[in-house]
Amino acid sequence: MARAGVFICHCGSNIASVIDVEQVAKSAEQMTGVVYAATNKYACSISGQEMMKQAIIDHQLDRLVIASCTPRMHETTFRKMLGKTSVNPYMLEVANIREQCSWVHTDKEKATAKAIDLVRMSLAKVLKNQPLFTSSIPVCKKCLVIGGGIAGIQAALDIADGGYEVTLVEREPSLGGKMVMLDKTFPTLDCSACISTPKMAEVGAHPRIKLMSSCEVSAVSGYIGNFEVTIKQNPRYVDHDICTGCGLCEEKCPTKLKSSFDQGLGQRKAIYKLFPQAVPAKPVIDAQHCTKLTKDKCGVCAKVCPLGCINFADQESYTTDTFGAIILATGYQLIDWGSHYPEYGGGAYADVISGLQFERLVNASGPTEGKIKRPSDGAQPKSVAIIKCVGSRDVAKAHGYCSRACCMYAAKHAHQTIEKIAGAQVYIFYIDVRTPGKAYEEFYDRTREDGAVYIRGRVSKIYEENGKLICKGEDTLIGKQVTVEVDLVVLETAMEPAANSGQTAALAGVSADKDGWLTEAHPKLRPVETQSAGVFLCGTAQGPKDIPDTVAQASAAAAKVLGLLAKDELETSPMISAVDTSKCSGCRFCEQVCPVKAISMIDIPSIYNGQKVKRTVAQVNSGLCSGCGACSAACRTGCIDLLGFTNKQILEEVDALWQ
Amino acid sequence: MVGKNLSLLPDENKQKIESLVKKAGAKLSDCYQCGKCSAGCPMAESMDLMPRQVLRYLQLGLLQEALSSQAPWICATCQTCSARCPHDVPIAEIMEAIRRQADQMGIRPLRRTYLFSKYFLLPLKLFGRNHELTLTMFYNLTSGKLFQHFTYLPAMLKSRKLKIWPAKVKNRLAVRKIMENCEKEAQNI
Amino acid sequence: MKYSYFPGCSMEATGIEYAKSLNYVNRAIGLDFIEIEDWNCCGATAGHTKSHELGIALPLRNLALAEQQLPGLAMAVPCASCYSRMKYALQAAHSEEREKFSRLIDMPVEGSVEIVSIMDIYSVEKTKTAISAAITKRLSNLKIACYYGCLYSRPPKITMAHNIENPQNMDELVRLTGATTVDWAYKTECCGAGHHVDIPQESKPLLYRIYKNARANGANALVTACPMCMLNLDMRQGAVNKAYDENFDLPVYYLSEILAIAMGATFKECGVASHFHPAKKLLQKENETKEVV
Amino acid sequence: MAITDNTNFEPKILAFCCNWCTYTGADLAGLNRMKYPDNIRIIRLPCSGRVNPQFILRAFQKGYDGVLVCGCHPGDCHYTSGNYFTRRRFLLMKRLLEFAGIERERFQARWISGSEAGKFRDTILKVTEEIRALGPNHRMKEADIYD
Repeated sequence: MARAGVFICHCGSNIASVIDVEQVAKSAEQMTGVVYAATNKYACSISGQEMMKQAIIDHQLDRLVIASCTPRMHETTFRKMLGKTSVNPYMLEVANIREQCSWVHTDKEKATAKAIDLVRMSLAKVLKNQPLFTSSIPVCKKCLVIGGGIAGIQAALDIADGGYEVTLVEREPSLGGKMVMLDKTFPTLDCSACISTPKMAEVGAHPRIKLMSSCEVSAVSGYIGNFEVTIKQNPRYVDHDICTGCGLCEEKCPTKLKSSFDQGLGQRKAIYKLFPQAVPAKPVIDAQHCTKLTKDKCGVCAKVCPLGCINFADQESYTTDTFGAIILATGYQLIDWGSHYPEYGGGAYADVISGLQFERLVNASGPTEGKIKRPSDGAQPKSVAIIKCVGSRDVAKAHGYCSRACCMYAAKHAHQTIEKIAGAQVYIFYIDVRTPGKAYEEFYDRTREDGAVYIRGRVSKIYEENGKLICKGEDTLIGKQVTVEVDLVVLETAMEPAANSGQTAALAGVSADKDGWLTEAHPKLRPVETQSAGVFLCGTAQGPKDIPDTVAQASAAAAKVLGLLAKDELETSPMISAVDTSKCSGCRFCEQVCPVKAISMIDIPSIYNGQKVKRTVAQVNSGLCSGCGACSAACRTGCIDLLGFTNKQILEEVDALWQ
Repeated sequence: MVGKNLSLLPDENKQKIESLVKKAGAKLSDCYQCGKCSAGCPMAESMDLMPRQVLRYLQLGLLQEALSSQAPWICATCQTCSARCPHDVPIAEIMEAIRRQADQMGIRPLRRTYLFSKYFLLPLKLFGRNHELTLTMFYNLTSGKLFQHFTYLPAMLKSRKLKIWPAKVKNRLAVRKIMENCEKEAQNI
Repeated sequence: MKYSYFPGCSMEATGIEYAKSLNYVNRAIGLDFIEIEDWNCCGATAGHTKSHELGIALPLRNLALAEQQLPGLAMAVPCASCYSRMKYALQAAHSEEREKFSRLIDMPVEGSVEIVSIMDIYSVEKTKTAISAAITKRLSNLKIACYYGCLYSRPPKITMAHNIENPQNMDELVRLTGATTVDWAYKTECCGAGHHVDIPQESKPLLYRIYKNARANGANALVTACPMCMLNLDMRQGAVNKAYDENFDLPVYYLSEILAIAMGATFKECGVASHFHPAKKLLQKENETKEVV
Repeated sequence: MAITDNTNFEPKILAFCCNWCTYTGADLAGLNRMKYPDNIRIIRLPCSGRVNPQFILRAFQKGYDGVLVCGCHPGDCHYTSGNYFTRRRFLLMKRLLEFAGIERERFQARWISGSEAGKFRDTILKVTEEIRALGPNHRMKEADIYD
């Protein structure tokens, strides 16, 4: 037989002035299962707790109902108290007779009656409670950072500097991401490479950072504190353990290709470093274009390599490691505007280029050594049109969202053109100019002062006629069609999530929104956490943003990870789902509704008609389950239940009113 | 009061605009006035209002201004605006809806365009098919452009590009009936 | 191959060369166009300007007739305007408005007819091969700017066209004749259509810009597959030249004329003889030099 | 049929509230000393998605006159998607109950956030009045059926 104790808190006069607490205690005493009922001035106070502890001993109580303030206030306090007694901390229910009774009702009689009802309901529930036990999981003090752009670099450095091991996985052969491709950064115009390459070198040399370039994450299992991650090393065909990065192979390689780093405007070899300051500063072979690998001809690199690093038989390999936390910093890519905008020539005009191509053109270490030249004929453009929102704010053709950084870098491009080309005429077609950042509006002011002509209107069509690119627009401020004939057109194209970022995130149980940006746990209050405990995100993987915001978010994610790794163990809530495998039919419905992918299916041996068979049933990963109970409500056989809120407990609560 | 007082617009404006826009299958709030429609419009040079401005008047509730604009009548229904609009606003359909609404209310800001459309349907009603000579005759007579296209006449007649006698549909009554049915139906809505 | 055929009013009048040359090509490659009996005008722009109902009902009657007379055949529509109206009608027949329109035209209609343009028909792989086989002359001196106009492309929700800014199917057909096609920017820009009658001054710039871009990209002739575009581009070239003090010399051909000529048709057989802008000279040059076996 | 006077009838209403939004909103109503009728009894659940249709049926069977399901606003669910399931399940349940002759006012769903104390109070006021006007639930109350 259950031996429940009921305690009614006065909460000074907060409860007792409206509710006749003695009456409640008297009624409670009559209820089935109750062996002791009493009131208490302040149940949460030390003396209040001592009184309850003593009652547990005196009356051999095995469960408690405490009628007091909201359980959101002191349920934890009371559980802690029970931890020091013979009663299991989860053999407790709190009846909310303050916030939801004495504070909202004035009629004493009715409020007292309601308080009695609430106690009865809590009692009915507690009679069905089962002892539950928290467990703890050890935390592996290592973090995995996925993505080696400025976000990943910053996060990795912060965590490593904080004293923990970091593995940084980058798909490309070098760190750096997009930032290192840029020329100057707004609004201060400091050199992008000059401020990002030292950080890259720091990552490369950091004793606590393991850099894995040309690598991808291929599988993630486990949960917070203990993620098992499989990382695929794509073949480099160069043994980086031996290679000194002397560059002889690259020099002698006869195959010239368009450089992806230079956005197709410059050239590289089939064995190459992504760019001169690459980290690691060692080359890889482009397997798709190397003639040795495709046609078994050449092999010059292997002949000239003084250390014999070249290995044409290199294969992809897999390693598995354990991490306590994961940061997703998978970044962005630019929209393939040509396939979306045939009215802008669809990529057929060489001198209609993207903003990133312009960055390479204007970059001193770029293919033109910083001289702005037309890709078609190498001539210096005297007039340039800059078109914003190409692929952004365009629901019909591309993306509905604003890419956020373009207004500023469009102004920067205008400024750089005017600075580098004397007498250059620059037109900027815009819909709105958005400059919400420190010193941003001032930069826009300065660009207009420089002489850039801002035209408010989206360009309808770009075409070539007699060697000029013609942009047809409307100046919506005067309400007239306008046309500009220019030598170069720069399209400030939309950011979109990096290819496969959604798949990578899904491996870690993180979802993406309709545009593919990874979803944070709460847009305001948990901006770098995700629904998957222990998985964090930062940078443009989460949404379009500029460098300052990216770096700030990266450090924020690092701070969260440091907080997690500082713990030796994590306590897990026992109020999670449990499966009664004898009733489970393996319908997988629970698996589909689970928001944190905590449910998976396993085959268990079973006997059917005297035959040994295998049966598929659900199992719950206790490290992942967040205790929402969606599975339980969805379960057709009623075999999966939420501990602490079982069907039985709730039904008893429902029934209690009429007992 | 200076300028258009938007607070004092009659309520019926809003309802009329709503029904007009709904017929065109459009949502006015979709338009964020980027001007791409007007930028690519082949006829915009000749318009008193840019197509974008016509939409703006509707957004503000200034129905009369939109209805009395020549722009919808100058629109060639080439659909370039609708095809390139970043928010899928069917601008050409809105122009058409304005044209119909104005026509019903007897507002004809561009008489010649109205007449051409009107007399285009005349041979249709008579013969079930188009007949350029009938159309030209009526149009020239009413528009005051009596001798327009006269220079082309001899060559066209010779090469049989113009026919003196119209081609006729056998079941002309069916076509006429359709035209009458449609007129009734359009008025009912 | 058989198609039901909706010629449209122009084919008996201003587009007579189109009809002639189509006929020639179809005979040469064994295509059978069966005219829908007692078809009526689609109403063109004036129809849908009057009312949505009229704009759909007029073409829909023809759709219903085709379903009755020639079930199962796709409907060949050679005029861009008629093509557009038929597609609109077809869409209405597939919508919840079907019953209403069935009542308005007093005929049952299913919407079971596929609407195809001449370019669609000729681009069918088998037909294309037949065209190639029937071509006996190479028109390799022609540098053609293919002019598609508005209504084969737009609105894409109606036409279901994939490439509305820079379509290629007419270019591919023209290149079968050995002619080169130029990349140019005005393939689908509007010619002004009927506005050349009511507001001619306002419509001339449209033609001017088309000629200008075609010439700037090295074209020496235009090809179109729409009788309205043809009438404007051909008949009004002189007037545009006069208004702009220009000397555009861009003969305009129907797609079917170019194909017919390459198949050996005489000017009279295909209609090239009766163009407003002189169109024979350019072709004569070709014919003399480029016979192929 | 006689017109019954329900002015003295005090309905019993059961509300299932999610811990993160509506229960918090109800607590805030208390903190702000807002007043609402005492006809409501709240059962706290982690998420509105935890509400098993069986709970609702049982409540009507036991004689509650109305049942309210409350959760976070769509898109704000603490567990990302729980209230979307609630919404779908609610619509289905509502039709089933209407089919069984339960008036639509007796079974309602509301999205009330942790900061919407006023909305919580207003909801309780409105729902209580609506159900008071309907009178007691006889149709599904087992005690009445078996009498």
